[in-house]
Amino acid sequence: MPDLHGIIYAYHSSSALGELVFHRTSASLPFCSRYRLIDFALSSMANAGVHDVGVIMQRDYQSLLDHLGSGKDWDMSRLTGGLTLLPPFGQHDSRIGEYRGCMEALAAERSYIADIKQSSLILYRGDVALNLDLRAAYEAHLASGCEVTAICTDHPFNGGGERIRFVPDSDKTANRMLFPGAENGRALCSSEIYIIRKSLLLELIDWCRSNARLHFHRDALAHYLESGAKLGYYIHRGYISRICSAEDYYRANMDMLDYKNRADLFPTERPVYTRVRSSVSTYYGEESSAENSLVADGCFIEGSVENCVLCRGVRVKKDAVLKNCVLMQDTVIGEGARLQYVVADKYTVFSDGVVLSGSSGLPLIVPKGKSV
Amino acid sequence: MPDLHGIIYAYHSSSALGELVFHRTSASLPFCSRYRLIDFALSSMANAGVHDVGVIMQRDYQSLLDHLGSGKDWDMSRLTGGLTLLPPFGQHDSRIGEYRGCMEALAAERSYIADIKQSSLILYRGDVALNLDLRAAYEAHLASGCEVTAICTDHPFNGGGERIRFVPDSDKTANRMLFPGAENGRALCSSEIYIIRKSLLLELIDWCRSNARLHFHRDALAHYLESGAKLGYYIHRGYISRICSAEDYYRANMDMLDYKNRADLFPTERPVYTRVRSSVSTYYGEESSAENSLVADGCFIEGSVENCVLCRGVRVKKDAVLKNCVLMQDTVIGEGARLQYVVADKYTVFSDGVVLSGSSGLPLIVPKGKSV
Amino acid sequence: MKKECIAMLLAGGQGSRLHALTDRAAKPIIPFGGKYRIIDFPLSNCANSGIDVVGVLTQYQPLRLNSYIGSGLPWDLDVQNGGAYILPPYQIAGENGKWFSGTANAIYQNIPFIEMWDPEYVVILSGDHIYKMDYADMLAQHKAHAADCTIAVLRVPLEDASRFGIMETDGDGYVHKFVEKPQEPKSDLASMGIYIFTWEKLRQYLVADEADPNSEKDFGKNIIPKMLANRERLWAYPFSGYWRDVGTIDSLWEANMDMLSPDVIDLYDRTWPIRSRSPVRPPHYIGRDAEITHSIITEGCDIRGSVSNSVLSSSVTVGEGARIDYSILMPGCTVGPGAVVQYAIIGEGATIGANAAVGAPPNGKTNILITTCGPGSAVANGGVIPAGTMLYAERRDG
Amino acid sequence: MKKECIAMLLAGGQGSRLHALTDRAAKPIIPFGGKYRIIDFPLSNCANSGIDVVGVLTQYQPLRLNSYIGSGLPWDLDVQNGGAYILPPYQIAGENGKWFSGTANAIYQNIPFIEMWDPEYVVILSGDHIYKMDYADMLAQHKAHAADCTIAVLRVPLEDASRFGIMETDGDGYVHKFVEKPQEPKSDLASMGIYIFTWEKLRQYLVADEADPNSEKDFGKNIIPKMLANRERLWAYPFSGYWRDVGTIDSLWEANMDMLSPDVIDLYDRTWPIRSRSPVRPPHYIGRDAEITHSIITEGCDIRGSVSNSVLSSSVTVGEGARIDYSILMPGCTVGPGAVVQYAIIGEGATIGANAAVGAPPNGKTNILITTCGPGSAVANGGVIPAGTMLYAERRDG
Repeated sequence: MPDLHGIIYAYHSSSALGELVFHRTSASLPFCSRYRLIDFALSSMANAGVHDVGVIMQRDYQSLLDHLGSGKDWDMSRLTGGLTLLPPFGQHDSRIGEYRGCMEALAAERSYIADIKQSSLILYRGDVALNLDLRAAYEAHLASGCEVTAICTDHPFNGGGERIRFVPDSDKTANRMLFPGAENGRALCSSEIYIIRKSLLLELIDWCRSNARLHFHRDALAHYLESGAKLGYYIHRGYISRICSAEDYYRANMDMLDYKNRADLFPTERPVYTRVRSSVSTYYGEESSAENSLVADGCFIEGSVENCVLCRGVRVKKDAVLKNCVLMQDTVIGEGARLQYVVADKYTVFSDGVVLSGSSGLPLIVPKGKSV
Repeated sequence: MPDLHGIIYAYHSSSALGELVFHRTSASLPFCSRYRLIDFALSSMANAGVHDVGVIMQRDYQSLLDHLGSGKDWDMSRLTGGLTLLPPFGQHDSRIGEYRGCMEALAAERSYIADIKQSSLILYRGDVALNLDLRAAYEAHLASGCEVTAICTDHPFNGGGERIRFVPDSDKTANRMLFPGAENGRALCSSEIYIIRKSLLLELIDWCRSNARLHFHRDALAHYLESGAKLGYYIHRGYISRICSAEDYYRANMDMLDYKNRADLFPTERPVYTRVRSSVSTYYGEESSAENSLVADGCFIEGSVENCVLCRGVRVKKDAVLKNCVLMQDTVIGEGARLQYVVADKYTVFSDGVVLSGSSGLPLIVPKGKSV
Repeated sequence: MKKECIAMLLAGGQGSRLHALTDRAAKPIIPFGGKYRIIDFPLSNCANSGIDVVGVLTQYQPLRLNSYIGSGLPWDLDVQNGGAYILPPYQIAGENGKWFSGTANAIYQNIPFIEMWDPEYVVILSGDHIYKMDYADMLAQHKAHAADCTIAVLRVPLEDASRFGIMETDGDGYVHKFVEKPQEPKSDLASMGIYIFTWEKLRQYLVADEADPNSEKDFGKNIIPKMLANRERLWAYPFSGYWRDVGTIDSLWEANMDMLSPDVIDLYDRTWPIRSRSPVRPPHYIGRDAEITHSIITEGCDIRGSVSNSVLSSSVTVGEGARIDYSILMPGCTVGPGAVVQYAIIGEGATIGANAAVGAPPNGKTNILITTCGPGSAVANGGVIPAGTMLYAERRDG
Repeated sequence: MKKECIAMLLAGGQGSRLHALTDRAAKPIIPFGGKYRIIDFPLSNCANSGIDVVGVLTQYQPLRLNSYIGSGLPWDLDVQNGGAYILPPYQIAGENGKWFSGTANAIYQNIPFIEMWDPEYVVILSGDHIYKMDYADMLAQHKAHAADCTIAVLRVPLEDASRFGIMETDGDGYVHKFVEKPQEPKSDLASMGIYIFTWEKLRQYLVADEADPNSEKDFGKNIIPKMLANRERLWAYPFSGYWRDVGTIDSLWEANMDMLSPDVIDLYDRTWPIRSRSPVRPPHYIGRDAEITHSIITEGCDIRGSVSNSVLSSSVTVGEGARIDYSILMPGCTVGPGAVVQYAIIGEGATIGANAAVGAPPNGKTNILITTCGPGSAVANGGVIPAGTMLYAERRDG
């Protein structure tokens, strides 16, 4: 087992997610019909044998708490270690109102980090969908001999605007960091997931604290590289996207309709675990039709569904026609309703005959519990 | 099963507890060697068949989170309902920095309360040690016909200063509330535990919110009684104490050396559950002596112990002499040390030969992890 | 540890009338209705009825049943004081072990388990029935009628009654006669094989029956008739919902088909959830050229062909151009492109090759002949499996 | 589901040499050392060694063992892909069930369980040994020496060697001879009954041994000798820590007394925790006039008398003026005021009346005679139970 302790950032939700994060953090956004975004971070760790994981939270995390429970679904409910929830004010030395940057969030949990028994950490974003082979990444980390290793891609990917990039100086290490707007050229895109030695992280936390610096890349990592140190890298070649806006969210869900993307995110050898909820299978009525869609259990489909992603318990009544929609749990679509490019949050109800249409670039977001 | 939903207040720790609540809330104070105070609230509910419980937290609750886990130890890890942790900022409408009073804390969780399926709630303090027969209290509540029932005692009890009292007007109901300083006379002491109809509680929350009132007794309950309504009462006759200062804490632990108090708090028919941790038995060496003491598992005693309450993993080395002490988990007492009236927090270390003495009225508090 | 009422679930022997389907696994864990296994129904009924001690008696291939039930968590039965317990036969001091020799003997051998809970009432259940029933309501009637034994009964058409154990009741609803498969039924009340006994009374009868060398140690054949003969109070609890015994290939197929009519049995009712243990699988995917009508589809499926009037468990793959009609596909089975599966039951992990043809629709007026491919069996590309065939998997050595 | 290495724990038959103590419960769950039961040691060793699949083979009174192990949670074995599994005998299609007829047969009957995990190595353990061992280290040696079977061995005084199965090794440490209880031992390496096998090899030998009508189906008597005869590579893994077989009353008493010497076996070592399932009980209370020396006391005890050189499990009550010397008191037993218990084992829930006298110290030079009161037994007020007595509980009818 890798000598790694996981930290997942679930404290931040981009405001461009709008009403989707009104009742939850981006890490607990429903994704691909039955998962939450954080499942990818947790499952990557679980599959690599990393069972000691802290989740840093800040606000609107009740749904995340409910989802995580004791961590049992990811085999992280352990007698020693296991999953630790790190909400604000949890510890006496974390009395900070809002984290203004990643280093401040880490500083708030400094005593937690100082107490972990592993010698390195994997710092994982909670709002990114990728199925990382963490064991391979850890081996690359060891092989590079560096104190910090960046998980990168060799291709741009969707979500969250422009990338931090790294310029390799060998096949294992990089020595320059490029910020958005910097010149192009051969450089790897950072997934903003890092393996880092505990001692280095604590140093950087302390340096940032005493210099009033807040950010991981701009401050901590830049400071580290300025000293002449290098970082290792590991290239993740499969699907990846970050969810920082409603458009990102919609697009990433639609990506799942492509077999290749699903195969990348759900490889047999690294299953994705999520909170287990018992439910019934999905029922298709005598006059239903379905095409190019992903459907979770517990739906009841009597109408027509095309290019859609449906979460648990969605009910599509007779003669309703859905195209290019993402419908969260327990959405009800009335008889004869026609929806296109709609993202419906949990428990929304669409009346009989209602007609709604967004566009692929601007999907219509219907907030939780709303009746239309 | 009673039609009740539990709410436990674990958001407040009296400042008179000093360093004892530096790293925890009063609800998670270790008590009687192997319990935490909140175990009494949780177990009273579990034994009455109340399995849906919310715990309101505010700060310093990391140790409480660790203790509660998924609620499994109290049979509150359920597929629907069960234990819900309610830390601050958990929901979008609970963006309040610090709760200035009980009604504000309840208001922060208004949407949680509005969603519960039971028709009444049991509002329980997390800082009180009593083993309530909640089933009997609920029957008294139903029998009184009132919308709110106060759990009272007919005798004064220790901890937390003076009491709110109620003046009965029949053998089931009371119609007057007396505040500390009010005249004496026949009145019952409130344990500050109440059974209340959900609809009434929501009304009172809303009334307090719109009238900028913060407190349960002074504002909400007074408002309710002013309208001419009555409240039911149930008299708890067994042991009870509240832990609002270091002296309260010490005294309540010492109370446990009395068989009658233990029998009241740990009746066979209503066991007290706590987080299960596997450990070894306690070992007494060849030259040890012990008298009138309570000792958890995992201790290693080679010295002498009298009138003490020892938590898990305490080590008392040779020739050490302990009298009237409360020692929390993993305290180490060096050879030949002599301690009297000392309350030692977790992981404290007393060097060989050290001599320390507080008094029964002013026990010496040694904070967590300190070496003396 | 005291419980007012506990349940004992007779998970049964091999269930040999299911042939290949129970060749390697006990009947109660046969997949059913897409998401479920048969035993989910009595287990969920127990949990929903507030019964949190369930003893599961089994002596046939208990390994997978054991793993399936585990701590009882999926049914909310993983409570501190209670839970789901697998009860295999065992040896006691100074005696040789005995296999369960009948339903009554199985309960008799587990008297020590029952007495751990000091119950007043014991519910006896079967592991091969599909139904939703509130045992708490049945218990309330048992108590209200001061019965020694209450038997759940279903009204059946009189012409079918000779296929069932039939209860004859007096005007008040007490049973005065029980006839197994009567030639000329005098009542339309069929026993559902679901009993509540007052434990003290049952205990007496179990002990006496065990000592009777002529007894077959069976509830229906021995215990109930003896109780009637002794004029004990037996109450008939009338049940009117959906109920099916799924002990044969035909009845298993029919009951699965029933699940396609949500008005017959509502599995979407959240007030009485039927829960199951299931692995986490991605959502099912319906391809661009797929056609799905009147079917049940479960997570993990990947459907590129056409599926109608069928029940698909999790992780079933249906290739392009394949056609599935009136069939039951159990977890993890694969149907190759162009294959046609009709009126068939395909067991767990079975493989149907490309362009193969399995089963056939009923031919004119003849009866429906169900074709069965056992768990792990394989049909070659282009293979033809005639209607009514029972295909077993090849055995590994060993 | 693949695991490199899984463990199979032979929980054994009745353990009849423990007489009254195993009259109603299997040996592995005999209370031990205050907080533990015997099986806690191998289970904890597995968890601490990173082995998270443990099959527990049992056919004797499995109910309490089953309840004790449950989901494996107390040992951190309740993982999604793995866990602790109770494996009783069972019936398979078309065959009558067979009871386990020997240690090798028990493993043979559970080949399907083992193959579920597709392991490369299988550790075979006993349910009646007290020790702390890192099986991962043993496995590393097994692999380093390319062994087919590795046997843990303990150096014993040569004069005691004739009481053990003795391994003779060559200069490199490979075993070339195994003699059960040799008259004239040629080696001081005693087998501890702990084996690691390369599974593919073991499987061959199990299948061959099952077919051999003359075999007793036993690891020590059949499998190991056959492997030696065929010149397979058997490695002797030297172990030097504390190890005791507790299959008899005397050895059980002695091993409990060993726990009073923390330098012999350190149970307080947090890097190798021995875990157990235990009910939540209040802390133990030591009364005003109690005297406790050189003893182990567990939660829930209430001690008013004097206790020395003794091991008390949870919830034991010792009345005022009572004296407990060199004794083992199992969970929930009660010693009345003024009673004297010496050199005795008092089973779970047993009651010793006021002023009773149970057992006696060794008389001059004679051997220690341990007195045993079985679980649930009762000694009347003022009763006298002479040294060496084996007292059984009265049996309930039924």
